Amino acid sequence: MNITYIILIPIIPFIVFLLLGIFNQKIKPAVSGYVGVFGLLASAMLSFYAAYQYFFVNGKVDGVYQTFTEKTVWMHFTDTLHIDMGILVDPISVMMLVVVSVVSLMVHIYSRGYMKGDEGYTKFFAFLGLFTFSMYGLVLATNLFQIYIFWELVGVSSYLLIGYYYTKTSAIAAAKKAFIVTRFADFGFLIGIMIIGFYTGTFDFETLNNPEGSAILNWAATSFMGLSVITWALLFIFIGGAGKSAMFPLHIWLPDAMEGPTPVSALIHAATMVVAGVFLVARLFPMFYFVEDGFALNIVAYVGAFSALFAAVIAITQTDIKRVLAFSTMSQLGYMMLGLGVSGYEGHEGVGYMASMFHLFTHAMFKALLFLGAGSVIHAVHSNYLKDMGSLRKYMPITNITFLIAALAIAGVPPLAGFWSKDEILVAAFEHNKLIYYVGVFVAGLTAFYMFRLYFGIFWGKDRTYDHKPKESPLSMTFPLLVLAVLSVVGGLIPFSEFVTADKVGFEAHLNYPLAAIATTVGIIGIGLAWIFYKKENNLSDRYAKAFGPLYKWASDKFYFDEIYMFITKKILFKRVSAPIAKFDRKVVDGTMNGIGNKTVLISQKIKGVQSGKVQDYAFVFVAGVVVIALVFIYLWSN
Amino acid sequence: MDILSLFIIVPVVTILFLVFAKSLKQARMVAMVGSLVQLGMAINLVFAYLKERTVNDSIMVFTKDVVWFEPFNIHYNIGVDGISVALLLLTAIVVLAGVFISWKMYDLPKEFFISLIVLSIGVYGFFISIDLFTMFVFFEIAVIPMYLLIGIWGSGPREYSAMKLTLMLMGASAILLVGILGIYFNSDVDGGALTFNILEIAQVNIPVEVQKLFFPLTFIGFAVIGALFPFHTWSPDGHASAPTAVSMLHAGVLMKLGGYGVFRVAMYLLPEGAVDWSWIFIILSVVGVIYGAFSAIKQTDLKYINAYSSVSHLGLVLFALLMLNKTAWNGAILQSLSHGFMTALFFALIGMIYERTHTRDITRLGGLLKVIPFISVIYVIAGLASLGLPGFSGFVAEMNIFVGAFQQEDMFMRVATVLSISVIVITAVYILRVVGIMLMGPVKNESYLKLEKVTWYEKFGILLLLIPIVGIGVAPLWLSDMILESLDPFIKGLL
Amino acid sequence: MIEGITIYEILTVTTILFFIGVYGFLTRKNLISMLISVELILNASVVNFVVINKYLYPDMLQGVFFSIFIIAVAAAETALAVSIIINLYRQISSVEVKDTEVMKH
Amino acid sequence: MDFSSFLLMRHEIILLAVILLLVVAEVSISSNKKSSVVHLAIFLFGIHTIAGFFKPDYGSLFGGMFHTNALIHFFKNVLNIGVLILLLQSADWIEEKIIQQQRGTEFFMLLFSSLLGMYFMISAGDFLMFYLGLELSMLPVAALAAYETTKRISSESGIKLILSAALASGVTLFGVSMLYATSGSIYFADIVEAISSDNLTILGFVLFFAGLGFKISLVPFHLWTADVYEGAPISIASYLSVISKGAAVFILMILLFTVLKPLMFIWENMVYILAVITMFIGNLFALRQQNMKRFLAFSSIAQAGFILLGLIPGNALGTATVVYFVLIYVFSNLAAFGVVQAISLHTGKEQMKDYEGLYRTNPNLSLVMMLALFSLAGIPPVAGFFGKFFLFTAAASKGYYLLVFLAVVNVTISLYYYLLVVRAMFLRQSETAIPYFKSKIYMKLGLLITALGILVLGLYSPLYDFIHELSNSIF
Repeated sequence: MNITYIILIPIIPFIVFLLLGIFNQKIKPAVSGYVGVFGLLASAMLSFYAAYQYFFVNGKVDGVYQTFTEKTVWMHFTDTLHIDMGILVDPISVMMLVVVSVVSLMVHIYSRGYMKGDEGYTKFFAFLGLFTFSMYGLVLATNLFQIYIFWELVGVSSYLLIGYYYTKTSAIAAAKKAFIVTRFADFGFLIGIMIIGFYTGTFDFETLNNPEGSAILNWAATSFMGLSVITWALLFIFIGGAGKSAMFPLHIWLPDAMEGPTPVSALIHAATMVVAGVFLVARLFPMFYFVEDGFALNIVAYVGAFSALFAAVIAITQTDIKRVLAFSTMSQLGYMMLGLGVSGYEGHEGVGYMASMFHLFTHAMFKALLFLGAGSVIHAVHSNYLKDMGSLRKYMPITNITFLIAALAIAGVPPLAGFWSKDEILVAAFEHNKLIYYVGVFVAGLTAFYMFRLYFGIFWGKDRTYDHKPKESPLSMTFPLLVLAVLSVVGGLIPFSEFVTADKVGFEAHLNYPLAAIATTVGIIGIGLAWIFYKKENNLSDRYAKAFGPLYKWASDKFYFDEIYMFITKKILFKRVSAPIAKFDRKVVDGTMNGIGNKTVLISQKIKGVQSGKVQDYAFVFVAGVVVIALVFIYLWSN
Repeated sequence: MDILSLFIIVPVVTILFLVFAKSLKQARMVAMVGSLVQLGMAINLVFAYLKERTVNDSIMVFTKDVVWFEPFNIHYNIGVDGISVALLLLTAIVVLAGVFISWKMYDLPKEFFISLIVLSIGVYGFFISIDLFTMFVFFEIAVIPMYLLIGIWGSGPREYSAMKLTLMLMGASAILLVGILGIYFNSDVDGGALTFNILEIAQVNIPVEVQKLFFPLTFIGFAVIGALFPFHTWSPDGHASAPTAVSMLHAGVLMKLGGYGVFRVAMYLLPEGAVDWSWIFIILSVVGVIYGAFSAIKQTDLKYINAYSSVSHLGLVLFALLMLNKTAWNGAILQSLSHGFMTALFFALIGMIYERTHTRDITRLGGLLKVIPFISVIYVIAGLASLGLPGFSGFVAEMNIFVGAFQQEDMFMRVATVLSISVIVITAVYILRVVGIMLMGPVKNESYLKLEKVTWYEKFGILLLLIPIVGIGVAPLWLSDMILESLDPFIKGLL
Repeated sequence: MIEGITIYEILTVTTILFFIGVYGFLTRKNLISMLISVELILNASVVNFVVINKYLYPDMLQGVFFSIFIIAVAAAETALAVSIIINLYRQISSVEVKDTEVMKH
Repeated sequence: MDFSSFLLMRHEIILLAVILLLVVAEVSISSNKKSSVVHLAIFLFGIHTIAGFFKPDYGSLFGGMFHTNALIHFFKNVLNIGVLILLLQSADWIEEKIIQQQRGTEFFMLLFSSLLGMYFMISAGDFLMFYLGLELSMLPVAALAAYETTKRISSESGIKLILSAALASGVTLFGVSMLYATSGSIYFADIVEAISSDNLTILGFVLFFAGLGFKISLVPFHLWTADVYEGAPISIASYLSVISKGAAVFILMILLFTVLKPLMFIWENMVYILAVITMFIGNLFALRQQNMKRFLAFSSIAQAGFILLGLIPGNALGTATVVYFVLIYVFSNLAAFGVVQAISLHTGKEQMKDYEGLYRTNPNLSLVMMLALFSLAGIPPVAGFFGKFFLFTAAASKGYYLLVFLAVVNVTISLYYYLLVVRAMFLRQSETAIPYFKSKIYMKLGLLITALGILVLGLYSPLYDFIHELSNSIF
């Protein structure tokens, strides 16, 4: 199958970025908006075409989805190791193409309304272009190093976009935090890559992932501290993934990242970039699965499960609607990781993998929808906080409906998208690991609860009056909401297991009714509780908050993780390490160097008395010198 | 006249013209034309080299060998390989940029440009020499003008910094001299004549104990100018006091002499010594890498930040050289180049900011993105480049270094490698700190609201440096391959 | 040749003479007397030359000639020294050593 | 022996003739245009210098008391060039200060006779000739040191010089007498045969060495140097530091390498130790000197220490490097002293802080000074670097890497104080800077020659090759 044209998909947004970036001052906002949107439209169309071509026309050869690559050497390291640049087309990359295209396009359209009148309008679209380019590059990457390269690039575009309001100190701090935390994770990722490169002699996904390939078969060749080095490598790589996907304990940047404009949060911190970690694990799934009997994969599963729970608990207590969504994102990402973690490889065994990808897909849709909805709300009431909202359904019907749909979807209410994907994940968990399954179910309940707490809090709740009447957002913003809403409804009906599976052979997925029933009921219960607590204005919630007391406090303070990190960086690294070093350098190292010089001058001060000016002293030294030398050379040195 | 000697002659001619320059206008005109010609020659040399390489596979091409001091068998012996070609190009670009940046050098312009060009002569000569003696001569020629440049046109405690810098570097070169003499007098152990010719000495197998004796002298002698911990302290003060163009040339080019010399002389001529001593110097360089980065975090003076980041980056160069394999060495050279461009760019920008705001204290600056967008944006880009973002030269270099270092099996090397990789995080911290405090945030000082926009010559200087950074970062293949093939003989000398 | 006196005794004398000269040079307060001490030193070597010539190598007269030249030169030296001292005396009307310590360190 | 063989003494004869002509001039020129004496002297000496370059023939006279060879001849030319430059530089001073006192001619006569003494010293074939040369070269200088009869410090320096010199020559003689005692001859040729390493010989040698060490001002025989330089007229200071030191080094080298070769195992170590001490002491004292003359005095002591490195190998290589260095040193030091001379002549200022901001007022002088200092410090591409580098090479050729290391440490120290002067001239700016002045033609010429010398001598390698040939020819 000819895949060359796919190269255009990343290239177009990049060109957009260059255009808008370089002629930033020259271009009129209106124009730049259109440039951005149409550029992305083109990419999106290509992606859809590519997806159609791959999945339905000629991607499949005798029942197996093929992997097509095109690449060129970018730089040589050693005779065997080199960085390639190229594109790799297989089910998940194509799937990601679609996801990225859809969400990004919607966000572009949405932003034209949301960012209207902002001074950095053009800059904003430029950055969006840069991000989309990097994201495409990431999903199409053919080898570890290429993915690392674009990994860094999405990181930096996220930095730029979080810090978009660069005069706001909080925004600056958030951007810095996001970049440095992920950078720290990438440090692990890089080491992982190094190890893989050194012990397998390649960075290439195809070679690495081949179950019969040497990389996987000889995993036991070298081991370090009881684990195969390859396992170590995978764990390190997972650290990278965990950083991007805000897995515990590297999640702390995600909530703060909400400082960025809401469309950005929707695109980067909900739908696309944050799933990169999941994508990375999926991309290396064969290695994770086969090497050391999936040791690394179990770690992934537990980390995912814990993060899901952890985030869900915190989400209940947050009052900033974007932060609620942020933690919900984290929790859902945990779900995906969990799904991968409990997955097998062959045929129906691989349901976890499939489900996790499926969930990634659906989640992208409804989470983006949620964020955009939240954006439109914020746009209307100029506040992020629940306390400033309530009974908005009267003023902004479309937002209300779409948000409701999204909420239902994420709560896993059939037949909406979330239901299908989440159910599959739970099935996989149930089959592999009961503990994780229970966690998953519980989280499902929590999700439904906090989501509807949010929904009721915004659109129902106390019947308040606004000093300036909030009104429905313009079409440019509501249109994406509608589109995404539709996708959130129908998204679940896609027979995903036909297309995206671990072994690339589709299988027939069918609903496991008991489990589905359980999950659904749990979801309903969550919604019900939320109804009781928040539908009408009442003090139930506060009472319960008091009842839980410290627990509630911890949760609402995110279990003090920010404080811990702050302590480590500010107190330990800056005060205890950096400052002393800087002082040491000036005082000790430099001091020594200066000391040598000063000492020399001092000596010359001390000895100046020898030059006494008395000719007889001179004579004395002269004679003494003669005598000494004579003695030395007569009695010591002469053989 | 052969293509290489021109690199000495053209600057000399430029100086002769400069002597008769009457005013700033004339002086900078002459200097600009001169350095433009040099840049032209450098670019031409690259293509000439690539062409020559296809037909000529000797280690050095365009060689020219004239007997100088016959009794000592000292020759004026020059030639280039891919490495020197790359570094020559770097030099030419930075010099030209430096001339543009010092467009408004009102105080003694003529003398300023003369010293600047004398410095460049030293650097060019150093990069093209094959003869140890010639190399050493050019080395000192390159160092001494710094005294005047910093002392006369500097700021702050310029006399102190200038003196310190000169003495430390000259002291180092003095140690180096002993090393060179040691090599020279052992260059006849195989029965040949005493010689200073690097290529010939490389063929001689110098006794191991001799190598052990002279490697540290040679290494330290060069490494001090490469800001080896703990001999780096001249660089922060020197940079802080130096005028913009000088900081650019110094950090951008002069400090590269260190790595290059270590590689060409210490490593190539005393391989066993290198293997024997590497552990201690690896420790020092890794310490330098981490240490420089950490001290950069706490600085508030822009130039100090940059100086310490140079210590950290060049620590990586030495570290890579000590890893003794092709990939790492390739990384070292690339790092030298990319750091050259980046740090020159940084100093240029710092100079511009200082010129406008009259302070280099980041705590007193703020929100510059609003008032001088162009400079600020470039600063951000330079910052991203220096924290090793893909798409910029820094990434290419660092990845080569890390991958190369990772080829070393044993635990000690692994630990050192991981430690040095960890610098990518710390670098991010101090770079983003500066960006956050200085460029972003609200405008701290009302008077900054009407700062002079960037001028054409400043733009020119900036772009001159930015283009190669991006160029190497986006398409490193031709450059890294050119260097790689030049590395082969050195590797063979090592194994 | 002097009967009953060996070269050692004479050389001992000259050596003593030499060191007396040195001692005088180091201790005298007066420039003139320092000059005199110098003469002692020179004379010590003069005697040395003569004696060595006579006792050890009597067949040639190198030593003797040498000593004559030394005497001549010594005279010139003294003359010059004295003239300089006089010149100093003109300015500071003193020939004390301690007055010649303006330049030091 | 036929008359023509006296032509071996061509240098000496011509110089003597010059001196006599000056005597004639003194009596014949009327007192109101005595200044023409200066031009005459310079002219005559110029002729003498040029005459020196004609191909001479070599051999020995007076049964070996006097001998000459290519190297000695060349070295005499070096001395001539040095003195010529010196004359050019001090011409203005003589005209303005000395001529009025009707003492111009004597100055030249004394100076030339001192030079004559050096000729004899370096062509000496036996200790007698050597001793005469030594004295003849020293005594007139003492007179010249005290030449500024109106200045107290001038007389003081004269006294210090003459007394120390007397003591030194006394010690030397005593040593010589011992050498005579052990070897039975005062002829170098015979001594080489007879010399043995018994204690008396060593003692004699040490005493003798002290005498020369005094002239070269090696530590610990150096203490007179600074005071004498400071007090004496600048021309004389520079004469002492350049010409007489050079000559002494040369003859010391010849004696060590030929006559005293058998004692090499002794003097090798001795030179080693003295070199180290001398370099360190000289540099450490130079660090804090404020008076330019004292400053240069100590710097010249340190330089003497460096020169000793060239004596270590005791072979043609050493000879070549030493002669080459001395030649370069002549130019460098004369340039420095010349600038000091010029400034002190026009302003009477000799302190380092008076030089602050000099570049902005008198750029050319400052540039010459900077060249000179860089050359003394040994910084390429000026000549001094090559001189020093070769000296180090000579030392290293015998494997004395530690010595070389100590030497380069000293190079760094010395660089510090040389840079102090550069700092004063270039980095500093001051209201009280010496105002611009124009020097006379002689001074200009003198400085120009030295500057060119500093720039060219190093890079122009045939010169060194030539010297190398000469040194090989005599071993």
